[in-house]
Amino acid sequence: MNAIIISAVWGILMMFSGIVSDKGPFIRNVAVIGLALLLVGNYLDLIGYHFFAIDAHKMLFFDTFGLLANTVIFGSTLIYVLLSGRDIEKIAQRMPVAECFALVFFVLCGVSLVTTFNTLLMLFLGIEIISIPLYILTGSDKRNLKSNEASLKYFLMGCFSTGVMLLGIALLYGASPTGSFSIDELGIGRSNLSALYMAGLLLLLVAMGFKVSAAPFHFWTPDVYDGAPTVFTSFMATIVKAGIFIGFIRLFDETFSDSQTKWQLFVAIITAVTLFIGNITAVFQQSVKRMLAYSSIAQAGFMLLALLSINGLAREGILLYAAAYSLATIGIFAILIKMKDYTFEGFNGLAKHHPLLAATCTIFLLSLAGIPLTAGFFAKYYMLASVIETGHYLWLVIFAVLCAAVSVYYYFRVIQAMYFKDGDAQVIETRSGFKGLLVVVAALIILLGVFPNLLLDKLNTLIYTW
Amino acid sequence: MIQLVWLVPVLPLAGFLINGLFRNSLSKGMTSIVGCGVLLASFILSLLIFGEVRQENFQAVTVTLFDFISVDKLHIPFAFQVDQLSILFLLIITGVGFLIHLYSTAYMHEEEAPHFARYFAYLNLFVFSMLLLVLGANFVILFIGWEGVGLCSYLLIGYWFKNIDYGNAAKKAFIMNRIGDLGFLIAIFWMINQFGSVNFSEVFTAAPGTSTAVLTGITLLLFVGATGKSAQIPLYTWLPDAMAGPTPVSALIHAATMVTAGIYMIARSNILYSLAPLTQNVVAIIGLATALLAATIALKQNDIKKVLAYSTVSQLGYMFLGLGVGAYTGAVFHVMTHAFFKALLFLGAGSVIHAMGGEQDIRKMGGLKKYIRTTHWTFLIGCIAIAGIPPFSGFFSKDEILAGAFAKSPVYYVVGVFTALLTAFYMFRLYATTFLGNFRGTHDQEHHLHESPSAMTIPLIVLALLAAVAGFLGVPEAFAKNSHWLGHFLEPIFARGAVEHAAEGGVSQEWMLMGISVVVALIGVIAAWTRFSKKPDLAEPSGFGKVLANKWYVDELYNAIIVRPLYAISKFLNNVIEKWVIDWLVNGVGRLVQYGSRQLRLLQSGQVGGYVLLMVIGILALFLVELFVKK
Amino acid sequence: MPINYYIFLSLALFCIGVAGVLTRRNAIIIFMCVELMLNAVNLLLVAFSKMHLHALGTGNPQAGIDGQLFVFFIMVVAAAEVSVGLAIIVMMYRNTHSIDVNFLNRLKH
Amino acid sequence: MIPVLLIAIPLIGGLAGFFIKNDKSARSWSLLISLAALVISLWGLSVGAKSPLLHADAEWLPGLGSRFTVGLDGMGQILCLLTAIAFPVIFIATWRDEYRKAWNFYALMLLSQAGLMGVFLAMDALLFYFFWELALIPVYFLCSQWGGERRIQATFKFFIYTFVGSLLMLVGIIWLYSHTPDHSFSLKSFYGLRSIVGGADQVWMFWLFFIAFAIKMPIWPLHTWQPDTYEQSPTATTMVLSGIMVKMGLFGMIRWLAPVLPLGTWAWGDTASGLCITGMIYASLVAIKQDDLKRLVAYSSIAHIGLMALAIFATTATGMQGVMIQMFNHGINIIGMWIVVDLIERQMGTRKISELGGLAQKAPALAILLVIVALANVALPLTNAFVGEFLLFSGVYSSKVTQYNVVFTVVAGLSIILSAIYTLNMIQKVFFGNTNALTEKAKDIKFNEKVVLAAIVVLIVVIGVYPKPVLNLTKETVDMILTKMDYKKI
Amino acid sequence: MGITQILFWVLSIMALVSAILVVISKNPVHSVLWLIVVFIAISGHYILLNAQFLAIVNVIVYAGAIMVLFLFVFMLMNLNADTEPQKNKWLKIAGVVAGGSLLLVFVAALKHADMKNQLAEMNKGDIGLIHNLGMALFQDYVVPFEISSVLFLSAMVGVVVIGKKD
Repeated sequence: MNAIIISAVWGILMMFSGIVSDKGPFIRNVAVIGLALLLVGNYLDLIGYHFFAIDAHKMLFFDTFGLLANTVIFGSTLIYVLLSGRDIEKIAQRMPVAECFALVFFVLCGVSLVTTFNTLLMLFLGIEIISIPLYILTGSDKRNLKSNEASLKYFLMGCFSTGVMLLGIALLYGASPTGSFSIDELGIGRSNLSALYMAGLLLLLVAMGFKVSAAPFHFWTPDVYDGAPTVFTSFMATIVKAGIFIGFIRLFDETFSDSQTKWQLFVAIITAVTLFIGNITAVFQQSVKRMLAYSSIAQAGFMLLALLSINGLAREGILLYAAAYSLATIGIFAILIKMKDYTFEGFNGLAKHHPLLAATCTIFLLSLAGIPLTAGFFAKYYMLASVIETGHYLWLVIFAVLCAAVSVYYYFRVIQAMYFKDGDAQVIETRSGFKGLLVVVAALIILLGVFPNLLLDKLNTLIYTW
Repeated sequence: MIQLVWLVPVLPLAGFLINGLFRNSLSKGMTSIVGCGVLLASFILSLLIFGEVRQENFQAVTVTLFDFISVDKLHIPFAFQVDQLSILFLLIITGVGFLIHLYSTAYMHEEEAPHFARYFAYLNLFVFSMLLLVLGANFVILFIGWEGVGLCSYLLIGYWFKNIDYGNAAKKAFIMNRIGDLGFLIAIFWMINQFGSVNFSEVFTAAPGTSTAVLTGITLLLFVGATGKSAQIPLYTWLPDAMAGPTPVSALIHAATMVTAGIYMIARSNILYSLAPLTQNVVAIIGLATALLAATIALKQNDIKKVLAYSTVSQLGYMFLGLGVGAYTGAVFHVMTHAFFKALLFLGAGSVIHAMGGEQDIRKMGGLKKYIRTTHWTFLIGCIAIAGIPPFSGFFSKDEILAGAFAKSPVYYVVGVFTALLTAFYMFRLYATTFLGNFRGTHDQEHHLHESPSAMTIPLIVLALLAAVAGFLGVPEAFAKNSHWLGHFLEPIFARGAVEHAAEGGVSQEWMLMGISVVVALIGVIAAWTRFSKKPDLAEPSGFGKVLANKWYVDELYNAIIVRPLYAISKFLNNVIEKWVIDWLVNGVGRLVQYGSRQLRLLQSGQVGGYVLLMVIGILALFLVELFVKK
Repeated sequence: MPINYYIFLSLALFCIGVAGVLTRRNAIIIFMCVELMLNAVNLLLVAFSKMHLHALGTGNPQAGIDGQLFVFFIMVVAAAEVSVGLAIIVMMYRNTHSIDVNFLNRLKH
Repeated sequence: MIPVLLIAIPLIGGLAGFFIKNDKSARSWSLLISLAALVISLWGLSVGAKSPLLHADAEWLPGLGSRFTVGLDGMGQILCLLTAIAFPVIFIATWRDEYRKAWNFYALMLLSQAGLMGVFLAMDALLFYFFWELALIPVYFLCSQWGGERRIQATFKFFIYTFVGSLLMLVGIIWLYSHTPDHSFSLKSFYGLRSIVGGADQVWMFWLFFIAFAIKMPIWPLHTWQPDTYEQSPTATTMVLSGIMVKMGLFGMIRWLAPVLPLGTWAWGDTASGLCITGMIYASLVAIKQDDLKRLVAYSSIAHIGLMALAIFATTATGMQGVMIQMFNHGINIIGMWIVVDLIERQMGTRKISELGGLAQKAPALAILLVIVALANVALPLTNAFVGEFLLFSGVYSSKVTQYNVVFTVVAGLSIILSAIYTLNMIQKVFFGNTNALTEKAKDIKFNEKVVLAAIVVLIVVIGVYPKPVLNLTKETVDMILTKMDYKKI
Repeated sequence: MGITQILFWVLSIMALVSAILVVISKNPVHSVLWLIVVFIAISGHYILLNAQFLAIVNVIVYAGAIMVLFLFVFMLMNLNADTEPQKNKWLKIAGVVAGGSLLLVFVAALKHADMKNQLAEMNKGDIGLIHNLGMALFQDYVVPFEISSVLFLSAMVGVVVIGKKD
């Protein structure tokens, strides 16, 4: 509860901070404080100390899984703001920075709803609270046609998926024996499903799949990520996606786990398609930004493996994955924003002029590719392990690793450009603080890559008690 | 004393190391002293050991140095075996070896010091390996020496490495030997699999208990090895080319010692062979065929060394015939005598070439006997010996083999005798064309003609003596009881294996055989003498002669059916399979991904309508799966 | 009234909405079709809520109320979406004097 | 204790190396580090097989059932020794090679050494996989940073190729792990699986692992990355690749495949052997036609590796011992070959056999040393390779698990002849004959190179004459592996 | 067949027909008007189902506010039939087919729904009354209610950010 309320309140605060002063640094600091507060509040929640005694009538359920997810998400948001916060001003002149931050906080509010919802209503509200600000942020570069286009596309398709989702919810409601939206009541004793229930389930799968950009519902992703201001692309691709994924897992874990065998096949299909399309299409991209958009699809495919096999490993894994993926992607985008030219050629010879940027970027890419010694490896490891644990779908696992091998192709294209190709990569000014932070993030990734248990031991203890 | 036998090979090794490592600092004098000294030392050592071995009821001694390979059940000690057979070869190798080293000091004198040293280093290394070969107490050590000598012959044939042809000859020698060695190796593996050991003692004791089929297989494979090393059909073609090396090398390696390794190996494992009659026949036939083939070729060769080379092949054929018919003593006897007279002949040839300033074509010689007397006389003795005219050594040994052959089957005998005829003929053709008649060389060659220095002539003389008298070591029983000293000496080796046919047919028959062979030899000699002493055939050979001159076109045949196809295949694999099949497939996967990427991204049409449509289709698909597939 | 009627009615409306989204190019019309879809869902929800009432009403007079409340929230969200959506469309119209979604093809592949 | 040092010294040394921004001192530093590693591994040899110093075990990922377990058994000893010897040798031999930003080069080299050591020491599957990749990454950077003009594509192909393999292996590892009763990655529990995992599954798993190892070795037809990579990489890296890295595949098969999945290994042994043999003959034949020294050596290496792999499937003590010793020998010999190639290339500026000739006149010492190394390459007696190949062949011949053992031996035996052909061709074309314009100005080798090559030659001969110590070293491992591989005892 | 049934059928047909007209009518303004008709028909259904509150809200919010907003925008851009862009006929067909088959599939999936003989309570049961809804809304549903305020806030802010002149 702390997180939801603080984020909402701080969102409003941010709105007014714009009135107090429109100096970028000031606003940023307010935001940073807010995020720090969020982290603290969420942590207090985690250790069972709640600021507000509000009876949510079982519409929200604050379990460790959700709260840990929050921690990961807020943490990466904090890093995100520190790394790329000041680039928000640069999107356009007279950019309403304060409002943007406000929207970011509202999104966080939505995310923390999605991670702890207990009825479909809350899920719905959460998703909407996430989506609506995102439509805006995508279009925040008003004079830029690409930005507009992205925003409108995102909006139209988002609404459509909302419609699909609602239909699903409605059907589930109809199927629910007690006439309630609460996921614990929906779940009970669903070994064999009524047609209504199954239909609702599938529609929900589709709608959520759309939000996490799972193929074939991913088509908005490349365009939107490409069109949106890079700062917000980074935000969407990492924090939001991770948050919604947590919700996705939570939904299927809580509601449909009894009938897992019935829907596993569908998830498997979607996963396979997602992995395939995401990885293959990324290969041919010429712009790193767009490549990252596709890679985010590919990564989503990997996360879907956790959905396929909902078990202890999957729960741990998805959190680790969220953390690893968010950190790495935020880092890369932070560097990408600094680049003058977003194409692969734009990275040529970066290592010569900015060795540090190149080195950190390499580590992020390696992590995304899932090379050992980086967090990305264990993230992928958990996904694979969780599926193998189920004992079925070995073909999917092998397919997944082959796709991972393909992914190496396009990630390493960047590395090649930076190290082995000659050229003068143009970079706009970078402060030492920025670089320092990059190094910290990289170190964090390596650390998680060698000792993932720093994050996971907690989960082991907590999740299995949950 | 016998325990010191390891010194015999180690000394030449030391010589090799000294000459090899300090080749740049040593003077020629020093080099020759080291080179010859070690040989002399080990020769003396061998003599001392021989003194112990020749005592009555001497039992074979095995000297184990260390454990070479020992893996679970398989134990291969690095051990030497001293017995009558090995000591005999020891003497031949070190003795003849020493003489040839001595000879070389003069013959190679034009070389600059480093190369001179390199030469002697190789030579010493060769002797080392050869000694290893004959001393080894098991097949693996034997094999080590076996390949060692192969290497040395490779190095020495290619000694003048600037000349590509010599290099090719060396390569040919090595590779053909390799082919044989493969057979040898497989035989060894088979033995390991069969007897669990490669030690002579254990293998031979276990042999009688094993099935003939297995033994036949093993012995045949061993024989494949022998054909490679001892230049028998089909692997003989390398030996004539090997004449590219310096003449003393030809004398030592390609006449006296190395090429007899095959005979040694088979004689050594005579027990196995006696148990595999099929193999014996194969050996005999191959040997006979080789003897005949080589002899015919030798008829039409004009390169003095080539003639000797083919005669060597032919003589080796004789030895295999002997082995095949079970006349092991005869074979070994012939090895010894052959070592003497063939070394003699080669060195003589060397001396001739030396005198002629490098000229090797006998058509450009003639009438040399008045210029180089010593060489001439010694060479003549050699010819007589090889022609098999009593009482020179060749007669006794060859006769013993022929006797054995006759006992086995008259056919063998007839062919053998015919070959003897040819041998006598071409040897004296050579002699006559070279030494008789009048000089056909250029003018300055005639001026240049001179007798070789004593360092060369002394070995000639010594060898000539040996070639003349060595035969008396094995006087047939027909003359006097127990006159066959060698036979008695080698009895412990061959007692169980060999069957001495000589005595069987009765004395009279043996006299007759001898008579025949002598007559035949004389016919050949006289025919050649009369024909070539006055007017040697300088005409280009024609008709059948051409075929012989071109060695039955065997080399061309091999080229056509083995070498060229091999290169063709390798070219095909390299240019086609590798590039256009395997690698193409590998890269094809990459290209496929690229292509797929290019096509898939067209889905991303940029049209919202299209996207929604695809989404709807996706939903439809899921429901259809739900409706139909899952049922 | 058998619930099936309502189900099929609202499904029909929903699919008409979908068809509209697929067939039109005018951003606003597309958006309107989406609204149509939402309303179809609303109708379905209300119908279900009454169904639940009919099924469980004896035990619990409040049964099925959640459905109607959900509809209420859907309307709320719809309203919000409309405001944002129209804002975006207008912005779009400002830059390119068109609301034809087919012109949204700078971003592709 | 010792294993940890073996990994830690190059690792730390390497990381430190990145910050020595000076070519010369970086070079000396790396040499120093590698020598230190050598000392440690010698110490490891000296302490005796039972010593507790040879094992180390620490908590790593309790949640995953993976521990940081490293240990030196016979096989580990021999391969670590090889690694430890190889690196100083490489550093000295390439002392005169110039690299841009050399400190990065040397640092990466040391990192790859750390990875290799780890691979040979790891007693925990996950750890093994970790080091497996850790060894790969630096090599990737080395090759594509300092390699030839086609380096980027070549090394990238190599990287993806091996990466695919190792990912498949990862799947296999996880699958096996999920079947261990105690959910642990430890070697012990994996060895326990042989009786737990059924035949059908073992077959699947076998291929997952085998492909990974086969790519690394490489075994025909998965070899095409190798010649390109060897050709394009800087020679120092090529030495690491061919001298040590290819052993990772063999090592993996011996430690992680054959004993863990004996049924699978047995079921597909003949097929795999067939591949190995095809590879041997194929590679030997292709080698005959190579004009580039590096490619020639690459193909010959494929042939030799094929033989070793073949012997593994033969499942005999002799064969296995042969593999053990031959892994070491092959490492030494091929590094020797590369050194010569490097010398020639640095002097002549070309590797084309057709452009060379008559070097023996100009560089006799080089010629002699090369001839010896080359002869070792064709397994002439009294060189180390003879011992190895003798054992390998006799192992294959006396194999009890296949009825084709004789065929295998004979066909594989042909490669002996072929190897003689291409090796002698090379020697003759490069060193014999007359000098040409290019080779006229050739000079003989310098002191350091002489020292290194001499050292290698000494190793070659010593092991060739007295291989006993090496054989004894690996005896226990071999017996252990063979008992585990005995599929009848399940 | 009682009055309820008749009304049901009338309203249903009205809704469907006008929905189709929304989709097919060339002039956007007409579409808006037809959409309003659809909403009214749906509100009628609500009343049949005795959900007065929703019916009212539906008329006020949707048919009233939202549709007016739409109309307003249309006027602002003065769009009419001849400026209306048309998809090419194949895409239209594809769209119709897709929508139709979607309906088909849904029906196929749901026609065997196990509760197909369940009844929806008509014109009785008072859960739809403002009083009850209000109670529920401000007791059980207070949290989502507050949350939705956040939603509105963000929407507001968004609109401001987007719409603000710069």
